Amino acid sequence: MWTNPVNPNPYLPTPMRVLHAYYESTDRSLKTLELAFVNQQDRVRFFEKFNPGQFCQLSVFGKGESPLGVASAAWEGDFVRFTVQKMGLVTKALHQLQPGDSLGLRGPLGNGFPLADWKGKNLVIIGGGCAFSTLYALTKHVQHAQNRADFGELIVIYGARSSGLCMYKHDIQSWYQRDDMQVHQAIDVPEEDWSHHVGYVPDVVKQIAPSPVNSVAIVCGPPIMTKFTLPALVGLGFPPETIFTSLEKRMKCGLGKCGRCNIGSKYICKDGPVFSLAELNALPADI
Amino acid sequence: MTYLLKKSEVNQTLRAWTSKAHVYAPQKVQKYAQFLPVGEDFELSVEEPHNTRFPPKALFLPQSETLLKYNPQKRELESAKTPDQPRIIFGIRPCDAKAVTLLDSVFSSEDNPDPFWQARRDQSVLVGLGCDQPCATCFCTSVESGPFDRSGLDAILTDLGDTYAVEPLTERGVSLFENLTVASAETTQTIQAIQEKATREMPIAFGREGLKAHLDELFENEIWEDFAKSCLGCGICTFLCPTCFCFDIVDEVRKSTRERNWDTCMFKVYSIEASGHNPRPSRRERTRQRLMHKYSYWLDHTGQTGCTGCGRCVRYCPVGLDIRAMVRKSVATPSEVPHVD
Amino acid sequence: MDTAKKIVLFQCQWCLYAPEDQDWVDHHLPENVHLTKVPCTGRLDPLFILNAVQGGADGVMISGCVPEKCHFKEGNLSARRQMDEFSDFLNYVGYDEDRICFTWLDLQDRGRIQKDVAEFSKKVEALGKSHALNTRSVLPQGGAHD
Amino acid sequence: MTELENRILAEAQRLLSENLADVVIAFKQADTPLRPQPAFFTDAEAVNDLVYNGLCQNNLANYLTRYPREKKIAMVVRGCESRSVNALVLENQHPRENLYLIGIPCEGIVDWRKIVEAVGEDVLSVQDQADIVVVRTPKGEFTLDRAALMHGSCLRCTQKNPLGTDVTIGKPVAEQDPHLLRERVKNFEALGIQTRYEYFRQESERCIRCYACREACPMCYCEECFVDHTGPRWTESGVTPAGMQGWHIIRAFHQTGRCTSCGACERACPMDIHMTYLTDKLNTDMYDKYQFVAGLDAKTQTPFAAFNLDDKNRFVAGGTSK
Repeated sequence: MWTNPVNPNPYLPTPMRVLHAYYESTDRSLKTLELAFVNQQDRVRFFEKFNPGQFCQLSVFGKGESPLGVASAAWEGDFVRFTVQKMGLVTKALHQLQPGDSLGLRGPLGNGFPLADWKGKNLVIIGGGCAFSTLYALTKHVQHAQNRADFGELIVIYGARSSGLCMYKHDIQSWYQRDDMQVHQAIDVPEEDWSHHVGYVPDVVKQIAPSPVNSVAIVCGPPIMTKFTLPALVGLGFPPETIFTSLEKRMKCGLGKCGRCNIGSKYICKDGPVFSLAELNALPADI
Repeated sequence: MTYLLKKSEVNQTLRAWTSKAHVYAPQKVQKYAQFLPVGEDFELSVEEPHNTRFPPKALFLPQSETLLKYNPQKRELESAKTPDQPRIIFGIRPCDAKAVTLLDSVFSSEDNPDPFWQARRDQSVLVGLGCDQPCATCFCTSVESGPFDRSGLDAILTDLGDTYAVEPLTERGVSLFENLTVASAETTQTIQAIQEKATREMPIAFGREGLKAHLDELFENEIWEDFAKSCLGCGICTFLCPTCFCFDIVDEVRKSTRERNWDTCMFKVYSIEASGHNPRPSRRERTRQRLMHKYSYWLDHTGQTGCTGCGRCVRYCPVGLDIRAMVRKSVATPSEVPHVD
Repeated sequence: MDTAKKIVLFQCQWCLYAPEDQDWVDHHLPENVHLTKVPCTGRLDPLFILNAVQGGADGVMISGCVPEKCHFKEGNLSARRQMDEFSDFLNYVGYDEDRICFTWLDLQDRGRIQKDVAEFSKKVEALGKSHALNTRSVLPQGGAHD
Repeated sequence: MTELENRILAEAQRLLSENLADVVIAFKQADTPLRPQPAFFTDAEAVNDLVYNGLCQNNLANYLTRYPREKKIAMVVRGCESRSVNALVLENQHPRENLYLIGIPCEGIVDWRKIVEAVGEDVLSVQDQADIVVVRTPKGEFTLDRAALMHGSCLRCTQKNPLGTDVTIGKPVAEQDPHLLRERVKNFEALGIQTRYEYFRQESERCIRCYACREACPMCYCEECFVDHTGPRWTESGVTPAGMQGWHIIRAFHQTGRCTSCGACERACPMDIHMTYLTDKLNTDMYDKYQFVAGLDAKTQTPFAAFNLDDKNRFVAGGTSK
């Protein structure tokens, strides 16, 4: 009378194991988890579909699921990286995970960045706070020798509240040595020994004034940063079709069924999370 | 081919079906009707002129349902099982059947079909009961449907007094009724007249032309504030709605299961994010979401209105908010399109 | 032991003065008695009791400090009003109030908790298995309303 | 418009035009004749569709907590609503000086479900007259006995006349025997424990967890309800026996010493669940144990906000209750 589902149950997470877990920020609010697949066929399936900008539902059984953007590029290895900010029930439980611990993953979900459309363009990557994680994945993807030639100039602007909250410090430090990209880091208030920008991201963007010619800008950050950066880019001459951002909303299923992340004609989980400003402008202001 | 089913033989027919399928039919619970399994001892309740109070969408999307279980032996999660027993749903009203077809666009979508929904859908035969006496709260003809809408049905019944006329609409429908007496041509005409009369006599609650575009323009309008003022913010309208499908996924620690429960955009906790930010902080946004989803966003997704005019939200709203009046008031409100000089 | 009736003991962590008594409660309770320590009976929420009952407790025992000996001065007094009413209310709903037992322990009550637990166990044993409100269960196959 | 309605309307207009109130909360005739809608008048010119009759089933005090404390609110209150207002003022939900209560002695609320039961779903208009209710339907006109249509809570009402109002419109009505509430509780208690549980089980089983009872209740104004709390999750989230029973038990218990027996919860319930029998028990107990009746004034603390060394004691030495 009762059978196993004929179709795979899309709510069933794939089993994962924690490879590495380390704090990303000095206040221990951000933790990076690198996860490995327990079953090899799951790994193959994941990387077949994976594209930077996508997200996954990480699940700690008994606590629930939390949507998190992937912070690694496929070429980095057979693992998936996430940076988790401690906020609610699930993220608190994720923070307690140690290497070797198991957890569940559903994904990759969402559309990811439209990399094919961006071929040959200059990329202006603008991030703030922990939302930079998906942009880190994008940057890593672009940096790879096989992909680098697909894109023009690469500018990364990354702001955090303080230097202690800057993520991926060592790696980003090494980007300054690269001659194929520009890096601009900013913190909100001055600190000793800080040699980079000081100020809010929208102001830093205006100051750096990246050229809109043959460029796309990708903005991910807290709502307040996004709110002011988008007009700043428009002011610099970026047409709305060339400005992209990744939206966040409360999500449950990640498959466009539970209805929660609905904004107008779109479901953030299924049709997003990456939208161009032109698309956003056509949606109701329900964010 | 139209068949005749004597009302006096309905119970017996339903009981006979139970040997090959799970049969569900409206039965009395306290003072209202609800779809329940037909057993040895049951009392059919289809005499109310309208649909059951509790919507039959629950037969396909139960209010609470287990998605996953933790298997302590294997120390891993397993999928919950899906039913593979044939089901016959008798006496579903056309509005509710149409709603099921609307929900198919969500749960049977090609990308990621929902296995639980799918299994129940595949197994179910829907025998509809047309409404020859629609109530004052019904408005199916205003939303691309009607009292004898055939969408989603395998057969449709028309009340002829002491008999039902049965019009099978699919193979499955035919197989249920083919042993019955065939109706005469005259009866067939009577049925058609009944159906046309019921459809014709239903007043049109609001015009749909240009409605979506108009609502979209009203997004920031004060009218939502006006609707939300008396709204209690409870979940009656959405839980009783046959097309509302939102759900929440919850880990039940003590039972080692992951479950889904119906959820509603009318609740504050529905959209609140971990950061504390709530994109729909007040009843104004939540009321708007409910109405806009049905009358605008559904059209974006499927080209159809996400409302079948079943009237439940109208009948049971504790503060007497009527979605038809809300739509009419929206229509009467001029949209303030910013003028570009 | 599996036929023994389940008892949940909510114990104020300050109510036992003798270390031996606390040690007995912490380590030597009969297997059918489940211990939940609370910082004060004032911390007890009706939900705690209800959770125990819904999870199948055939008896609920609450031990606290006597009036004027509360570690937090008056936590036990506000608990008394609430818990008294809550057990009356559960009784009204259908859970026998005899299955809820309150015990107040004082300085000189060394060695009493063992007796109280034993006595209450006997009483619950006599009352038998509780069915009212013992409702925590996995959803039926196919979910609710199916 | 009835004379009573005219007087309420005049008072509402006066309050708004003289700037004595920012908003007048009353009822208006809205979309269905069976349920007048709570209305919020802010403009003296626009107070025209105001209605007041026995079908006004909501407890208007429910809307009080939606306004900031500075707002001057005028409100039409019946006996139970005036008690709810007192209870809310006691809990610091709105300062009394920013409230203006237009009291109306209440003849009891007509339960629209009973009308539907009597005449069917399709109702064109309802006229609430002194002892009868005249219902017009497509099938014809029905004259119903008003007393038979009254909502259960109103049948047991102990406070028909509003308390502590700023103005009272209409003649005071005779109060009923205050023991009606207790009688019901005692009768239920006499049923025996298994019958009581069976009743509760059947009632709660129909719950669909829409929380209309919560949203309709003026005293349920918590920012976060215990059922919405996720860490830890206090009750089962689904429509399971434990979840539904847990909801009804704790919802009622959180009303101890606060419920004014208005019955708005029951009237809002889409599944006809009886729940006032639960709160009636708590109210009866609060009176028996602490001589407390919620909402009689805005000063006396509720029993659970206080305690006494001499309280009834069931923490017994020797470890057995009673």
